[in-house]
Amino acid sequence: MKAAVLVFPGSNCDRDCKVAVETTTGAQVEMVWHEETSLPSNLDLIVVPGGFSYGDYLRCGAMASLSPVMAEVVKAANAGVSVLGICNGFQILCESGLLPGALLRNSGLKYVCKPIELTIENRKTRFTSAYGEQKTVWMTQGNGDGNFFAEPDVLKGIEDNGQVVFRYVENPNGSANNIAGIVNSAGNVLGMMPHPDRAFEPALGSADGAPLFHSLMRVLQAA
Amino acid sequence: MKATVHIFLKAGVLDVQGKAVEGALNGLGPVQGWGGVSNVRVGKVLEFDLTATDKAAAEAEVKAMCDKLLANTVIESYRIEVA
Amino acid sequence: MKATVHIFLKAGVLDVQGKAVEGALNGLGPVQGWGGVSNVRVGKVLEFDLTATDKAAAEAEVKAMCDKLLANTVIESYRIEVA
Amino acid sequence: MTTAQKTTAELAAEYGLKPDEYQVILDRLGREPNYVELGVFSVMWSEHCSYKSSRMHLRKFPVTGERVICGPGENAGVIDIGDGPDGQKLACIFKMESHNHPSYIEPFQGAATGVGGIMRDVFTMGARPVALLNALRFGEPSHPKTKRIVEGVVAGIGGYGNCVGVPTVAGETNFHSGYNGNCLVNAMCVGLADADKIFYSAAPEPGLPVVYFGSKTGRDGIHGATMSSAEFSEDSEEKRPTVQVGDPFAEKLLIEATLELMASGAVAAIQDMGAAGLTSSSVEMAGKGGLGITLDLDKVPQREENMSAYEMMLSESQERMLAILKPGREEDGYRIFKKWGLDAAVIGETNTSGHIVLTHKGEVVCDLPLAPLSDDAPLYDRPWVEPDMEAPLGSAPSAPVGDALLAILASPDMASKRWLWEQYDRHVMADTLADSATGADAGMVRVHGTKKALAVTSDVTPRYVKANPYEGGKQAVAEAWRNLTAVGADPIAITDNLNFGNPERPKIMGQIVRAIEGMAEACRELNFPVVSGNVSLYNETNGVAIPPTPTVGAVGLLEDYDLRAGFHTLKAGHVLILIGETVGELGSSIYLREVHGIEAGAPPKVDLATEKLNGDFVRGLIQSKTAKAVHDLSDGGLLPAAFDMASASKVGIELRNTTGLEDFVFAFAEDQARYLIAVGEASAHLVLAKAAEAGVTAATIGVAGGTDLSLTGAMSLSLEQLRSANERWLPEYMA
Ligand SMILES: Nc1ncnc2c1ncn2[C@@H]1O[C@H](COP(=O)(O)OP(=O)(O)O)[C@@H](O)[C@H]1O
Ligand SMILES: [Mg+2]
Repeated sequence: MKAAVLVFPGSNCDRDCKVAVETTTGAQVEMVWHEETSLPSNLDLIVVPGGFSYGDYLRCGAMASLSPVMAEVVKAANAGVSVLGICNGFQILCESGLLPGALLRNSGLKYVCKPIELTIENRKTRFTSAYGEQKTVWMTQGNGDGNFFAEPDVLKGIEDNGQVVFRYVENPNGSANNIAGIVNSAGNVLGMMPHPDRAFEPALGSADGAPLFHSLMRVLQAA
Repeated sequence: MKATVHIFLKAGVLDVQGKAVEGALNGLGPVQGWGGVSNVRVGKVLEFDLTATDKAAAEAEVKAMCDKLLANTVIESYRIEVA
Repeated sequence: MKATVHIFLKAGVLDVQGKAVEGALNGLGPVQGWGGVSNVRVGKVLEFDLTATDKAAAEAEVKAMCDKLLANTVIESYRIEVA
Repeated sequence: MTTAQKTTAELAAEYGLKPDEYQVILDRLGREPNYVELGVFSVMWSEHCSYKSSRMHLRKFPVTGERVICGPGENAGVIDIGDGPDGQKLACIFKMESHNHPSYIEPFQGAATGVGGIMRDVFTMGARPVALLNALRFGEPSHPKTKRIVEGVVAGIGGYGNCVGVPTVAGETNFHSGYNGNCLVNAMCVGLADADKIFYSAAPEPGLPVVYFGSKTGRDGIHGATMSSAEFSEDSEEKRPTVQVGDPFAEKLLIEATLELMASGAVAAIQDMGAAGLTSSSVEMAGKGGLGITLDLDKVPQREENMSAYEMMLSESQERMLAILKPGREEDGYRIFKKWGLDAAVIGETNTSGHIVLTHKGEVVCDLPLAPLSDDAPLYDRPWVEPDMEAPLGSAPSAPVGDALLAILASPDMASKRWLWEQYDRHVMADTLADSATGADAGMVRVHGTKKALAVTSDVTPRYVKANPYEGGKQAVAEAWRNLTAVGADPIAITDNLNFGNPERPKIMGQIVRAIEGMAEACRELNFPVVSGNVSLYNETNGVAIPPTPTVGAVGLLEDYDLRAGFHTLKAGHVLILIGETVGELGSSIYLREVHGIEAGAPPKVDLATEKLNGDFVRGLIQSKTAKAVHDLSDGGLLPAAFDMASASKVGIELRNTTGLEDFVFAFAEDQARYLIAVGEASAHLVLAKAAEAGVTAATIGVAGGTDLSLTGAMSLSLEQLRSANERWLPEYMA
């Protein structure tokens, strides 16, 4: 598998994502600077990492979504490349229009960092096929703006199309329909607030993030 | 020219900050001696200077800035003043 | 009555958001076709309804709210409009 | 020199210089300093920069050891932690610093900039910050200011650390009326570096470019005391506030740029601009190098218009660095600063003059010999007397054990701090093995890419230090050592943050002297050197000083993190063994204060030989995987510790009083050098036998199982009820 992790000014989970992908899949991961106007060739996976791109100033993910590299990510996503946005990455994907909806301030108005239980709502996606029969997973979460919002008709569309991939067992932030992660309608772009990149081996308290990366490998091996 | 942009959450989006401020103001009211408040909305305001010198052109520029960056029209609406 | 409160950082206090937004707008300018901006300041705006019916009383109330809760007067200043 | 304004002793006094201090300046210069020069002297000779009241006592600390690469004197302490994955030598760099006063004035920004400042001390030496801690002391909960300060400080710490992307893994939080007028915010940062690539501040040679990079300079923090709360007025004659505002995004860029610049090989010396900004950084770099320096202030990146030389030199704008580059390496610098979007400029040069010369708008505005700034810095042997101390406690009043436990667990100091640490990102960097949520006595992060881990903790028990500064000083160090031991780490070194009242009062000075002596003794006996630290004095309001609070921040090392311990790993059937002797110390205890409202009695004695013996024994049990769960006994004694273990492990504990002491004494005594450990049923006998052999006091006192915490014959309560008492207080208070 060939993967890239984007680096924006203020990204702070870029290395975490690289290590997580490399540890779980053995893939080679390239770091791609936000000013790049092209992506490495033949990528199988693009990870948009968490952190505070541009300090989260103005609106989380807004400035990063306008960077040169994101124009390339949009093209790659439209061409079917897998794109995974975690936390700030999810916010960036929404801001760039690759995913519907937006992430609002947490309903408690505070940053919340805690381990969180998720149900896997759609185990047929290319990001979840390796979860087998596992019903719920644990990952940690840390954000101030993880409260997913979409207009009622958009939300209905997401639900009806099976685009909800992860749901919170206990809603930590007011997210609509307890949504923790969604895919686009084509199924190749996943955005999620919890961090699989902080839950990929037992020493970190949970290895439940690892099957997410294994799933992507599986898709490739099948192809 | 000088631009002022007001950005608020759209009507259908719950303004949690506004609700919290409303709760706090009403909670303090009896102690501090002010009356009740309602419909609190919290938004952002940006002020900046533009190089554009023509009002219509400036407005068009600021509108583009809002659509592109300053506001997220999925959740926010904005109001522009140029002077 | 209706109150509008604008809250900005005082002059001289570093406006980190303003700095970042200015950088982003100017960076995008050549691509998006807008001119340069400067002196970007990002503030908060609150709007709410008051039960007070007298303008002077309302202003006094809102001022108290600002001093007590809405603004951090160590670093922020505010402007009130009541109508 | 034309920089007009003449200075006088009166003006000097306004800037905090005593008449005799001003006289030294006149004698050394042979003339009156100008306004800018006086500013330079006043900050360099401030308590904060010169440690004039504490320096001669700080010398009592042991500062060397086999693992110490660099002790106090640089930006942070450096210790050797062995080899890395590629054979390189690894170093851990750490320090603690206070931001007490700014946090009281503006809690959010004060705390945020405290976190930013301590990180800069660490990465300026070449380390990537990998963990943050914070030790917080607030006024009593009922004080009208407390809640707002808690809210702001916690949001500020989280807001800064989370954004930069360094996990906040541990800390401590106390509430006491003694802090009503002076909260304490002590922040600690721990970083990792290559031991062969440590960067220092001394300028190595003349003729090198001096580069400023980071954020622009504004008027922040100049004369921090004169802050206004003037309201908005249309005529913009508002009084300029001087609060420093933190920009964590800029800090993140600064870290990346600094580390990249260092890796490029361009850096000859480097220093962050902390307190006293450009003044202390330039004076220290040139002074330590025995050189001279010229700065052209017109080149300094400025955020505001018409800044004077004085303002630029005294500004405490955040997120700025000063580096001396190797010859001809300016281009490397500019490339890197541009990449990270930072302002930068060559603002000066090193030379052999032995002077600091500043020019502004074509004029020399300051020309001072560097030597007197450091050599003649005031050093005071302030008069001191034995501080007030508590007499030994007679007999303690009793109370029903269950009620007392509920009251203790729900008390502000003992209540869960979840509300607070859930606002901190504790997992970024994906190397956190233990954090505030874990159920372990210290935070723990992996040394990236290795099996090693660093354990970190911050400790002091102010009520003990107040009751007996010497014993309390010892106890602070011993508790930190114990907390590291309890997670299986080898305790290596400490940093400290000495928070006290006005040192010009002999009793306060006595607290400082005695606490330092106690700490120093513990450090010597436990082979636990002090490698960095910070002193914060004058923490008092209306003549009322804070309780003496010498915070200890400590670092330990695990060679193999698979051999770590916590107290969340208890399982039904485990046997509980109490290590250490319980004689029933209740002086200045949590029990007395929270149950009976009594703050009195000598604090528990700390026997350092026993600490070492018991701790080494427990660490051995962890390393041999015999101990399945470990918790040290501290605030509140045995029963609260047992609650922590049961609650974190979600299994009950049944204890019995094996001593002749009354149940409430057994339950809540705060005797030192004790641990509660859990072992498999089969190994319990062996552990007791080994303990006897080693001369360690040990007794089987219970077993794990069920869903209650009980002390046979004295109390039995469900974990559920206890947990809710423990979790409820802080969120309800903050609501
Ligand atoms: N200000 C804080 N920041 C981060 N963690 C904190 C803070 N205050 C308390 N904690 C965490 O809460 C837990 C309990 O704290 P404390 O009772 O002081 O521990 P101990 O007595 O074992 O040293 C610890 O994990 C500690 O790190
Ligand atoms: Mg402890």
